Amino acid sequence: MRPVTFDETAVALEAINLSVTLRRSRDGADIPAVNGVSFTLYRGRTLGIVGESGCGKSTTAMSLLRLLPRTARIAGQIRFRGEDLLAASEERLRAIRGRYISMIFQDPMVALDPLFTIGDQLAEPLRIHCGLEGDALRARQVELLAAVGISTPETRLTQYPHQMSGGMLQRIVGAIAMSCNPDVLIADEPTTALDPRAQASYLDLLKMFGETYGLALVMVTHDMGVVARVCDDVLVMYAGQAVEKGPVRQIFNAPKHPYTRALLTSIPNGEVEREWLPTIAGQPPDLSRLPPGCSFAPRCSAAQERCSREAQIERVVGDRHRARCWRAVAP
Amino acid sequence: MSSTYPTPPSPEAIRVSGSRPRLPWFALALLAPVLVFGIFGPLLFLHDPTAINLMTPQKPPVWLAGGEWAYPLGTDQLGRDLLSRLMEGARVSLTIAAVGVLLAAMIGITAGMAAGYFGGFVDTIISQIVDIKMSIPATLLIILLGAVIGGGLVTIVVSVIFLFWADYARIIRAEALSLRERGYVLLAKVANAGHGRILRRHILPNLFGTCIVLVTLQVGRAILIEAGISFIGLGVQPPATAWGMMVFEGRSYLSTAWWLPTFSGLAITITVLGTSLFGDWLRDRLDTRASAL
Amino acid sequence: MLSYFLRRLGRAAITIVAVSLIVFVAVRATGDPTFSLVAEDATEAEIAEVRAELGLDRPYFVQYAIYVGDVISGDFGTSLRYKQPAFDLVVQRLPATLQLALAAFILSTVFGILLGILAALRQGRWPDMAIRAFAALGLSAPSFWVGILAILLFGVMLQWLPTSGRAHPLSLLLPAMTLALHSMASIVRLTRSAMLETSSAEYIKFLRSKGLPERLIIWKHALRNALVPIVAILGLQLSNLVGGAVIIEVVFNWPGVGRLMIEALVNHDFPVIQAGVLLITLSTVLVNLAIDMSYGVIDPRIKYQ
Amino acid sequence: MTLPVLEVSGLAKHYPVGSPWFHRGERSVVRAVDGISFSIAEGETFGLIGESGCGKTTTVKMLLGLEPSTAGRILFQGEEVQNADAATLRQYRAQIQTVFQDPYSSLSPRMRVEEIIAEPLITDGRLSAADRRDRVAELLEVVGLPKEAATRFPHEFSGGQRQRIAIARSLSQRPRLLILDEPVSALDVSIRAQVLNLLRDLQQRLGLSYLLISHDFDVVAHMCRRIAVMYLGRIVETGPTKIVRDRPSHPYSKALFSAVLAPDPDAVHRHIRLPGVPPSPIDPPSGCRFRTRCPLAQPLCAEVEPQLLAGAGGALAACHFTERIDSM
Repeated sequence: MRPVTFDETAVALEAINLSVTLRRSRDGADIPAVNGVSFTLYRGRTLGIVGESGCGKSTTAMSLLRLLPRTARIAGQIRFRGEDLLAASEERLRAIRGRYISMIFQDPMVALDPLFTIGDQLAEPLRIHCGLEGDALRARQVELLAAVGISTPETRLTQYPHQMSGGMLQRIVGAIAMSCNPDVLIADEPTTALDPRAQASYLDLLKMFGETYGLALVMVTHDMGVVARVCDDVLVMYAGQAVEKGPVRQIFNAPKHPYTRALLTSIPNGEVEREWLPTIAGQPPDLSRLPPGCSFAPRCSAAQERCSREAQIERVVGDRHRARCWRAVAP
Repeated sequence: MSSTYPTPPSPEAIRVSGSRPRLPWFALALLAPVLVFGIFGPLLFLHDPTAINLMTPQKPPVWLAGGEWAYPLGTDQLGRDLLSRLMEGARVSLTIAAVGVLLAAMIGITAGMAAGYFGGFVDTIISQIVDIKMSIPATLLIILLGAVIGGGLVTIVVSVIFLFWADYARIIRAEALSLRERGYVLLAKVANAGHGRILRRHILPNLFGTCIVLVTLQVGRAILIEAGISFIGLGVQPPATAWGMMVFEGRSYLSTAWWLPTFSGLAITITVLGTSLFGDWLRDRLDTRASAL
Repeated sequence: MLSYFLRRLGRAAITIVAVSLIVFVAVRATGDPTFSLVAEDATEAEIAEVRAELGLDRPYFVQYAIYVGDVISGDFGTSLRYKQPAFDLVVQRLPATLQLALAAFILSTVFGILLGILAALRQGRWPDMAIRAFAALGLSAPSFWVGILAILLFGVMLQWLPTSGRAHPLSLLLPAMTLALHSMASIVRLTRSAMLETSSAEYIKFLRSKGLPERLIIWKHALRNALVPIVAILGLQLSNLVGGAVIIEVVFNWPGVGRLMIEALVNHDFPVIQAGVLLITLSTVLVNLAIDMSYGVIDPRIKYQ
Repeated sequence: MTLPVLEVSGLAKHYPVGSPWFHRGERSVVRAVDGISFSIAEGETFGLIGESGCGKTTTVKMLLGLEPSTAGRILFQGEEVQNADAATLRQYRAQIQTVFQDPYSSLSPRMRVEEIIAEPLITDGRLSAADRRDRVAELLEVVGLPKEAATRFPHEFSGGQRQRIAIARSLSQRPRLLILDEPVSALDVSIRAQVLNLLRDLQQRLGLSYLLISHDFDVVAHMCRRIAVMYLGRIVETGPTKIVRDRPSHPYSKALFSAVLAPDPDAVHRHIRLPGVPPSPIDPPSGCRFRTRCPLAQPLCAEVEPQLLAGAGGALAACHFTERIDSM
């Protein structure tokens, strides 16, 4: 795989006012899982989408390729290479999936079909999108496995998923996702199921992909450590909304939304025996019964009367830095 | 695995599934007449089901030429009222099915729970017996049994137990095996709970749904077995009657009195269909893993 | 793979031994055969002599060993009715039963899987509804009754197909279809739910994200994975079909072991019954073993267990 | 010096593997835990850290008496509990309780919270039903749940609340020591802080000792003054958290901590990657178990098994070449 030169200000993909409604199977209620989220992906940069479970981060990621359940309804725009993916035909999308935009899922142990060899599953996108066959196909397979750091790739190609460890499988999933040199790679909690050491080296691998091949990387995660390690930009989600977004340093050094601030301070940060951790009171809200005004207001220690009446739209608080809070101000 | 991050069910994990009806109306509609006749049969008889009337043999149902309201579904070769006989058959079939299935359930659930919970040697033995049972054609066992103890009610009930206990054992074993590894069972052991308490308070309550579903689904199959046994002449003996026997007897009059085998077979089909639809509904409602049936 | 094969082989052997034990116990339970062999006014000494000749005075395990020896050499005794060796009677009829059961097995497997896939692909729409209704009925209707209705319709009313015996080449059609119905219905249901379950699996989602055509996802990945649980129950289906054949043979006058055994039952012809039970079980267990072996072809995980 | 609450020495668990029928002679043995020693003082939190498969879970099971050990001693407040009589064992189990990782499978779904919390008291049988009810109400208050929770079922609670219920249950018999097996790794970040604070608060109020087992170094560092690092069934390094983290003496600890993801974008990372794959606990490498992946390995490592000795950093490390640690 050859490094490519690219322009860091080139927009790879743009999501505009993305909203997703899912149907909850328990009671058939409509859940506004994602609510008016916008963001831009740049080549060679990594966007972290962070939040707690149920905040809509995975749904956002899945909706970029329209890989949602059939009952889901998506609104907004996803602009990619001059077209709106939400308006594209299913056939057009298939040509884009795995070729220009590809994905990595959370659990590598179930991401590969247990009945087919690694080689077979790696060959599929290469055949379909790149038209590779025979020796060229094989050479590319070996090259890809080597690129993700798998020793003895020739043997691995003939093996089945159950013969490999989770860390190795996730590398193979990475190789499959990278097989056609995509523009955008969406990684949905790619290291949550891995051991700490496997986690760190996998993140380094993804980071290297982004920088070397001009990939726009989306990293969905709940772990601020992961964000700090690989991301250039962050989008913090709470109850289906992007409460804050901006460059990673600005967000970590001067968070503007009280939720972001609470998230950053409430994690044990490696300081030995710190006495008490600041906490966020209460529980995340039920998405089918969101409070009026700002969704975070009921848990917010700085909430004012106004917060429970109306929600702030995205407020400019810095260069490319936005926050949905009445009290957020530019530095 | 202590290092994985189990995600609790979240809106992101929503799966496509149709909405479930509140009550299985169709299944209940199918079962209602069977249950009413089965329970109140003797009060509703138009005729004594065993009364032979040689003046009225092979009368067709009322909507055909020659039919009359006194015999709504016609009569058999001996002039007995078909409807009354079907009601009587319902009683016999339902009783046998219920008794057989319940006894089989008791044996099977005990065996399955023992195998799944205790594992080891107990499990090896029970699983081996279940395996053997599964690979022997059921009808052959019934024939062998019939040859040894002769026909009759006992044969049917014993056959039902014999055939069904292994199903319970297999499914309950698998379920108990996975329940045994749950955190709460380990914690109960840490809390000094004995096997009795763990089985009673932790395992059994969580098996309950599966058991109910299994019993419901098996009642239908037991009726089919009963019919089959009666059909090969090992079931209840005349003058008592059962649905399978009625199909068998009616078979000889196929060309002259088609209604005889048709209606008795229909009664079996409706009942079995009703119970299995009801069982399917229960299974979806209780969300158990008894899908192996 | 070898250890898997050995384990299966061991299981098959244990099954056969268990059946032989069951039959052996049944033979003893039907009564002392001595009395059917001696004259009614036989003396104690004469009875004892016959018993010794038959080996009935020896310990049970010795009797069982003798019994097994007899069985292996094909000696199941003589039919009380036909005065022929029971073994020969059963072996003559065995091909007819196996033909019927295998025809039904192929019918139910092929159509069961196809219809199950179709229902899963059209989930919630009319083909799904129709197939599910058909499967529910197929599981609820007693096969002998369906057979009788089929005779009534195709034989008596339409007169399209032969309904009795085994003489005509088309004779196999009605009994095989009738016999296949129940097992086909359960394969339909299993295939449908297995297909739906694999379709929501994580690896199918990943395949979609790779941009694979839907037909490749369904016919290559989803189907192959759905086949794993289906193949696992095919052996069970086969033994159900062989059992069901006994009844269907009676309905259609099919000259197989089943009808022979029902006749034997009526005539208390015990040697024929025990020969039938043992030989049919033996053939079922062997075919079952073959099916189990094919399991490793579908699921590579088996090889490494 | 006061007696430690728990003292473990030379604890080991070996499982035979493979079918007894197909193997002749010696059967292979999985050395899941192979001779570990540590002690926990009154009111202390001791951390056990390692990757999956290092033997953490087996250690927990042995300490809880769910698995018999193959060798070694477990002393609870100075008293031997291995092979103890039933009464001693019961008493021991009342004093050592546990909280598991998964709050979804650790509460019986068809039991009311009341019975879940009171189960250890029910099997113990010393309290009357009324006293048990009072105790449950008291415990609910201690963990910050409303009294009404008692009559509800687990599925009515969120993950964090369930973990509070699990903690309340573990406290029901006033234990001395809690074994916390990944107590927060299944919880969301904001809930995690609440539970960690609760645990710390309980420790101070009730004078509890904790054994905290986790693969999350930040959580361990936050809670523990002393830790032990496990690799393939053995403790490779142990000592004060600060020292083990800042100046690890064992190459494995060093590699492990280099992988910690600090939530700070300006942190300098130098992730030390280890060659090869983790060896199987069936037939572990001779000598030092870590040598097959160790950048410092020498021929000596294959021959002599290193013992826990004072290492370069100041903690106890099982390494022959601990003075070369800085060359990594």
